[in-house]
Amino acid sequence: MVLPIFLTLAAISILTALLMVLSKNPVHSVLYLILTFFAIAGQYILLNAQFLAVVHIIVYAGAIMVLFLFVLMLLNLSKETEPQKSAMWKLSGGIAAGMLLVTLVGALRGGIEVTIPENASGKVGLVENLGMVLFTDFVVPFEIAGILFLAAMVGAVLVGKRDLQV
Amino acid sequence: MTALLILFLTAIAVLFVGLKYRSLLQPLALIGTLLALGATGYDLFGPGFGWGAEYASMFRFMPFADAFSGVAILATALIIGLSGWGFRNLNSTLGDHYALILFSLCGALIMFSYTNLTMLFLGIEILSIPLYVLAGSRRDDPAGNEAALKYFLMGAFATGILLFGMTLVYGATSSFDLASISRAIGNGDQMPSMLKVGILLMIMGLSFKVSAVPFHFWAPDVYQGSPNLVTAFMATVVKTAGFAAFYRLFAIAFPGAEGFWSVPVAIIAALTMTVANATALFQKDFKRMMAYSSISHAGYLLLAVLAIGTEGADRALLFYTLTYSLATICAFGAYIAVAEQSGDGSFSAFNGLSTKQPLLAAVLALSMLSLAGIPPLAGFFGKYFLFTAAFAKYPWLIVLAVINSAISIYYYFKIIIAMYFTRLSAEDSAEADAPNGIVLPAGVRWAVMLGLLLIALLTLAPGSVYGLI
Amino acid sequence: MSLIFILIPFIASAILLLLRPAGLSRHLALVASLANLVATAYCLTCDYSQGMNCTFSVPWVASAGISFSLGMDGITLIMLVLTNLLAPLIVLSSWGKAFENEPRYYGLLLMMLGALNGVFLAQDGLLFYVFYELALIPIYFICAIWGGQDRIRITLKFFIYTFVGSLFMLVALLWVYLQTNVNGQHSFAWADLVAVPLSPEAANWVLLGFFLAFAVKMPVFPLHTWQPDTYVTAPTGGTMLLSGIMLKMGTYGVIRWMIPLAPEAMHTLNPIFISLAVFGILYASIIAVKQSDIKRLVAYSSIAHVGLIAAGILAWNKAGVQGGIIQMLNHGINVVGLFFIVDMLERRLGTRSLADMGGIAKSAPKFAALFMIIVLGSVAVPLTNGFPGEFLLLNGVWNYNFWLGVLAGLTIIFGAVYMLRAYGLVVFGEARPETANFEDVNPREFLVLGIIAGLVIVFGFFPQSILGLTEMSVDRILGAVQL
Amino acid sequence: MLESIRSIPIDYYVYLSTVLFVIGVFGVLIRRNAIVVLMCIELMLNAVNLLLAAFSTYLSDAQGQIMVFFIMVVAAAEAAVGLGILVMIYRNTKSTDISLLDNLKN
Amino acid sequence: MNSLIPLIPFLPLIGFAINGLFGKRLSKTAVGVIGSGTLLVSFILSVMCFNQVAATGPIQVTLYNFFTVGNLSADFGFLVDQLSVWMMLIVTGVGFLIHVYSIGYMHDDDGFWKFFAYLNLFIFSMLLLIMGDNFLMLFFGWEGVGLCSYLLIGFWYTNKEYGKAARKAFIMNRIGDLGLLLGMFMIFQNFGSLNFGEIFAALPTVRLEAGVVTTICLLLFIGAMGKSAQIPLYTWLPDAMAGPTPVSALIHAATMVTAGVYLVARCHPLYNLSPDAMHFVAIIGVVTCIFAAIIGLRQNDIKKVLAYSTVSQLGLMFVSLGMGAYASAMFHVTTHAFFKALLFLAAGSVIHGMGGEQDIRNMGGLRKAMPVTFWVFLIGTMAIAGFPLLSGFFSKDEIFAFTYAHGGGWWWGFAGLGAMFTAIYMCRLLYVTFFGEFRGTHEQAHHLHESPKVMTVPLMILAVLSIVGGFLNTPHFLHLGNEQWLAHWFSSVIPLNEMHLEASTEWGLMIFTTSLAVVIIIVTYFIYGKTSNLPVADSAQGGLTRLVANKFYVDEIYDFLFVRPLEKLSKMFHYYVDIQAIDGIVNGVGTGIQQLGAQFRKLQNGNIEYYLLGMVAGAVLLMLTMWV
Repeated sequence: MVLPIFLTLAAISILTALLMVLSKNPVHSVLYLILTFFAIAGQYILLNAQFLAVVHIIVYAGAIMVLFLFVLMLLNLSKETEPQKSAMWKLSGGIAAGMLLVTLVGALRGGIEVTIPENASGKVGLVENLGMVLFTDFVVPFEIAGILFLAAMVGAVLVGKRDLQV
Repeated sequence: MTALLILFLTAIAVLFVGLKYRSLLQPLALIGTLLALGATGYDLFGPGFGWGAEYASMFRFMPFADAFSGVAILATALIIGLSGWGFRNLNSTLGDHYALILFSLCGALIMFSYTNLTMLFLGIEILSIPLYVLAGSRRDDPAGNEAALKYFLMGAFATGILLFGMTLVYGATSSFDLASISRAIGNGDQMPSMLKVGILLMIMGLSFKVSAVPFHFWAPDVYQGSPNLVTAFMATVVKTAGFAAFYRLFAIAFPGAEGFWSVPVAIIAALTMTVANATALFQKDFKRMMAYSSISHAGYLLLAVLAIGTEGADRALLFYTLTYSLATICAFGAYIAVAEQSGDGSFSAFNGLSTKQPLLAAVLALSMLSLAGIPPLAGFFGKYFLFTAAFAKYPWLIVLAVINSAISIYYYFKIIIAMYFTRLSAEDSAEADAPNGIVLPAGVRWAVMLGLLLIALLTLAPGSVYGLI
Repeated sequence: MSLIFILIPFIASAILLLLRPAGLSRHLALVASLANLVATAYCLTCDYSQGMNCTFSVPWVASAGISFSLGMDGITLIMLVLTNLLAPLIVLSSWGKAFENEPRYYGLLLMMLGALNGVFLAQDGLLFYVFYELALIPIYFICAIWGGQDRIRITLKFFIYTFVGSLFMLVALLWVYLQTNVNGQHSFAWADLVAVPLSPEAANWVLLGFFLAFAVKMPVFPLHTWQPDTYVTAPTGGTMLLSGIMLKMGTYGVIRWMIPLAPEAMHTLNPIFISLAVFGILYASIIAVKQSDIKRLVAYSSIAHVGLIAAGILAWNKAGVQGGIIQMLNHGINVVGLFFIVDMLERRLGTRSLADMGGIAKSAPKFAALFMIIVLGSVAVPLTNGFPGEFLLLNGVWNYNFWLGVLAGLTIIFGAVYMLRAYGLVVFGEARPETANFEDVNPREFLVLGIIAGLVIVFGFFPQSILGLTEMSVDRILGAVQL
Repeated sequence: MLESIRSIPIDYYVYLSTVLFVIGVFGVLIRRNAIVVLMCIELMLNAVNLLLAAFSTYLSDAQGQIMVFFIMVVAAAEAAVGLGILVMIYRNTKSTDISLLDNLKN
Repeated sequence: MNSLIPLIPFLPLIGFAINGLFGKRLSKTAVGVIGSGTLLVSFILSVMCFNQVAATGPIQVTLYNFFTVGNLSADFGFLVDQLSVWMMLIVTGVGFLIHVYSIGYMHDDDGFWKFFAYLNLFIFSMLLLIMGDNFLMLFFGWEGVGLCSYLLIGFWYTNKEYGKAARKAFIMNRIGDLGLLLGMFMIFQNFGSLNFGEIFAALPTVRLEAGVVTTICLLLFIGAMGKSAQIPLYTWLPDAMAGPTPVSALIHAATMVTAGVYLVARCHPLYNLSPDAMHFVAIIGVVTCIFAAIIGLRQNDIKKVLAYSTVSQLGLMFVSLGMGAYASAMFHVTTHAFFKALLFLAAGSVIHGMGGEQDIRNMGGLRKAMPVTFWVFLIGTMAIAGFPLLSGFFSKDEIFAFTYAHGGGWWWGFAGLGAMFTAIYMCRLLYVTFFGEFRGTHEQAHHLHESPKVMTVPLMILAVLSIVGGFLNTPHFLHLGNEQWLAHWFSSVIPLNEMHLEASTEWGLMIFTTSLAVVIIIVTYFIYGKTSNLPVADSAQGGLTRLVANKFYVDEIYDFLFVRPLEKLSKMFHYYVDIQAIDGIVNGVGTGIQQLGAQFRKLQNGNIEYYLLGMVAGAVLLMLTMWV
């Protein structure tokens, strides 16, 4: 029962990802990517990580991709202005990526071992559980992430705002 | 941890003060870094604050992290010292600059102290994101824009690779905690290939941060395009943080897998030294040359990673990063003073500097000699300690490193040749005597003098730092 | 006591470089170098029969087993005599020249002096290496700032060439160092390094590493090509330092470090080394035969002479080593004299080409006579200082191998061929318009050349005064390191 | 529940993530529009996230999912800064074509 | 007495120092007096030594230890025994006469003081050579005389050819010196000492490998070949005539060139152990003797003839040594010193009178203008030609007798052939120079004069010595009352060599050689003295004559075989090996690295796409290490 769902979602995600990469119009790319994200969210649900799925949709599809789209619109980029690489270049990119895939898969093949603990529970992905972990052991990174955000904010402002002195 | 807090608070304070009192910014930032330096020193040499040394499996400020924090904070302090001159044209964004530098330094401190891959990841990002911005902080400068974009795109790409590696390691070892990973790996005789791929991908990701070949492409362009002081920061603090993190990861988490990862790391080290030194021979632009120099030093520094398990490898790394940072900052200090006054960033800007501005020339010359590793300067001891540490394991690599450091003389000496041996034409000499010749700004003078003093100290008593950890 | 030899020059050098007292620089340099000479004279009275004397040792990098450790025995003493005797002469020889930035010149010269003293005094492997390299920096600056045509390229080549060579030494030194174990720690102390038993293969590499470093410095064929160019382009003071003292760092290093550290490999590699040295003698001599540039000629002659020193020392018997030591001193004296003469010629005639000289004997008889004495010393005519060393060296090589001895012996023929040719072309013949008014030596030059000529004769008559000083030390080192 | 999830071999997730990751790499290599390149990088990060979530579930370990959150945080921050840089560049060059920016070179 | 012995060599050294340092400021008389006076004192001291040695035997004086390296030790010490004291007498005695002569001969020369300084230095070196009690001291002198020879040949330094000749002399000597040096090493290796006394004392007890003694002897003999101008190292001596004539007399006739003979005589205990080596010595000697004499037949330079004559006579001495007749060789050294010095000085007188002219074709009939010179030259010629009862007659005859006794008829014949040629060219020289008509320029004729007293008196003394010198060592069978005096004098150093010849044989040999000499003297007079049968001009020579006149082109052959290849090699090493090959490799390495850098540099083309591609490619390559 699970496997067909997984496979379907996998197929969708791969297909949309490819379309995202290959589509000539950047706006289409954004939309395809959002589709991919949804497929991935589906996978999260399949993995019993509902909270993650929700956050994923909100952050990625909702925030980040909208930001992308917004910038695309702002800059008025479209298929016509989209720069294209030569076929030769695409071929070499394809070969490089293909070789990376081959080596990665080749290296991983037969060597994927996950130690499944005895007292495993399927509840790790639930909010309660995650919250416990996040605010005990991971409270430091959680706080530290604040620095990151602050830095990113200041940075975005620095590059974004108009220079006053000139 | 105290130092980290001080730095973070200083950064916040700078942000607010920057809105109004710009003249206070440099002193404030300087005081903050010096306080942080003092706190680190107190932890390292004194009884310590007794708190915040470690938390859960997230970070641990034990001698290693404290010592490296000291190096990074000291480097930052010197750069802030230079900034009075280097940032003199900034107005409204001055506070942002200081804050971003301090944020970035916070990231570096996290990278020195992490004991969990999550913290490593966050540290790297906190270090990098402000730098992406700082590289392009001169918004109207095409070179800065280009540098920022290149740095950002490739940095983000490398982050992806690093994360993929982390994930695979996590999958194979069930933990992000370095000690647990190490336990899971054991003595490394039964490593699933997933773990191996994970380690390899992490090597690639970190290689990018330390600009090792073949993940070094960003470095020359970004170094050249960025504002001078930012470049100095990248070349010193970022490099130090990258290597401390690299070392920490492999020393704590992966020592058991050494048989596996030492081969690719050795290959990367060999490639890095050779490619960087050979390419640097052709550079005419000082900053670009320094970029290749920094890449080549990354090659040498990888020897410390390879030497993990050998007595003194961490000390060698510490000593090397310190001497390298000091020399680099001194060099940049001199460069900033010269290049920004002559408007020329190529070697010819230094022609006849020894007569125009002997002190600056001497500082730059000694920095170059130290970077080249010419005895008895501190840089030599750095190389020496590194080579000694790695010698037993990788004699062939040491020979290669030695040959490379000989090649490096060729380009380091170009500066010295320009300053000391290039006889000025009559026209140039007249210009040298003219009132608009090169002046030495006070901040630059003190910063480089202090740097030089420290180099001299390390030359005379290398044991003072080498014996620290 | 030992520290004085390093401190005086370095302090004086620092004063010159930092304070730049324009008018006083050469006086200060002379005083400092004479002070060292006095210290050397004092050290002549010490007793070296019990091994190292005048030792000084403080830990440098304690955690890495590096110490700042100095000491001297007879061999060191002779090297100090060489260095500190020639230094005032070199200062004096530059005395009359107008230099751009004079304090810097003398400051670098003194820095070089301190480093050279350090090389000879060092009892710690790393300290030796550090001084060995440190000596390179001032000489590089001297040559590149005040040098002649094409100086930048040539001096950089010189620097990198010798630097690469000594890096191999560093690697070899490290290898031995990592085998030491003194109370669980590595050590760079001479005695500890020497005590390390090396496997045959390792010993081969170590010996090769050291040989590369020293062979470049000396230089030994085929690692010599930097040398003629550098000598020619360097200012005379630099050439004197290079040829008179600096290359002795290599020969000294062979005695003190190379062979004691890896004697195990000498059986395998030494035949090659000695053969190279001996071939180098002939090779350089033959090239010198047709040189038209007198400075280059002296440079090649230096290769030949030092080749003989190297061959004698490598033979590692008493005659060879003793001969090597005495010849280091005497070659230093002679070659400094020769380069001073070359400098006088160049300054007065504006050329170094032998074809443009001749007939100087008539206008400058004193010059001709002093030149002759130094040439004789260089050709190793008996009762000049060159002879005892050459005799002992040839005997040493001959003891090692009959035919190598014969080949090396050809040097006494070739040496006469090229030196006398040069002398003849410079001094004999009809005077040309340019040389007819050749100004004879002035009092300062007479002082320098007179001292050198005097030393040529005094050491020629009384070589035992030098050999006696080193006898015990050489016995000691030969006894400790048997092949 | 867990059993049904685990009926899918973990290998599948690994391979799926790898494929998605490589597609992201492929996109980075062949696209010239900086924004699209950035999106491809986001895709790479999502591939990582997916794998982390899978590992987390299979290992019954929350750390993996926590890590996903942090990655999202970083991705957001990067996107903000990156887009800021892009806008800044666009203002100067009127283009987001990465191959036009090649003035810094040897 | 012993304390005075060091004065013998050091007095001339002091003379050298005074003249060398202050000579320029001293008057010529003072220079001459110092130069000759020190020598005179040395001569007197030598005579005293002679008496002392005669009375008490050899004297050994050690000044100080020259060096000690392990057991290789050498003293600065003197050994005055019968052999060395005899040489000291010759050197100081003849040397003194030549010094005095030089006062006149060099009077007008600018370098007068220098000349005397050099001469004194030479005497010092020569005395070290013969007085040294070990091989090292001998070597000091050995090289020292070579040096002085160099200085004096090149005395007139403005002439480049003279400078070349001087260099040639020094270098050829050095070739020999190398042999001597190696011989010394070998001696030390086998005997553990360089001291003559110790070596010869150890000789019976030391076990030597076969061939070692021969090798030692041959190496030492190479030294002798260089110094004594034997084939193949003889060519420097004729060229050495470039020096002032007193130099030729002192160094290149009377003293220095006989050092080789002295060396072999000194080392005779070694040679006695090696018949092969002695054989070799004899062969070299006889070949040189004949070869040089043949060349002498066709030389027209007055000094060159005498030079070849010297080479030839030295060859004869080596024949004697090779036959084991060491005392006879020393006897001939003595008489040769007298008459050859006389001949050279007389030639010098001629040159002096002729204003520097040396070609005998431009002389003739000088006997009227220069009677004293003529007479002494005549005496010298007769002495060398073997005219009965003159010194050369006795010394040569003794050698012939020994040669006949030890070597046999063939050896005797060859040696005699050399002697015959000697008589021929010497007579030719005499007649062409002093008989017939004057053929010089008008100016020369006007200038022609007899030399001053300061020159002629030494000539006359030497002439007397040339006449009576032979009576030092008359053969037994003549019963002149002084039989073998010199040989007996040497006998404690050089054992008397018994000659087993019938008195009648000796008589026969003597009569034969004597009559041959007399016949030659007469016949050549008719060829060269009576008729003006002059040597033809150089260009008119043909065939064999030309070959001989050009000295068999030996110089040219050497030039072709050694000098020019060496020079070519020098250039080749410099340009092709040093600059092109070795430095080319060195620079090539540098260029190679730069080329590598140039390739790497292209990777950094500024385009981010390439960078990304490069990173991915690097990642792929690194992934491959999974399979390593």
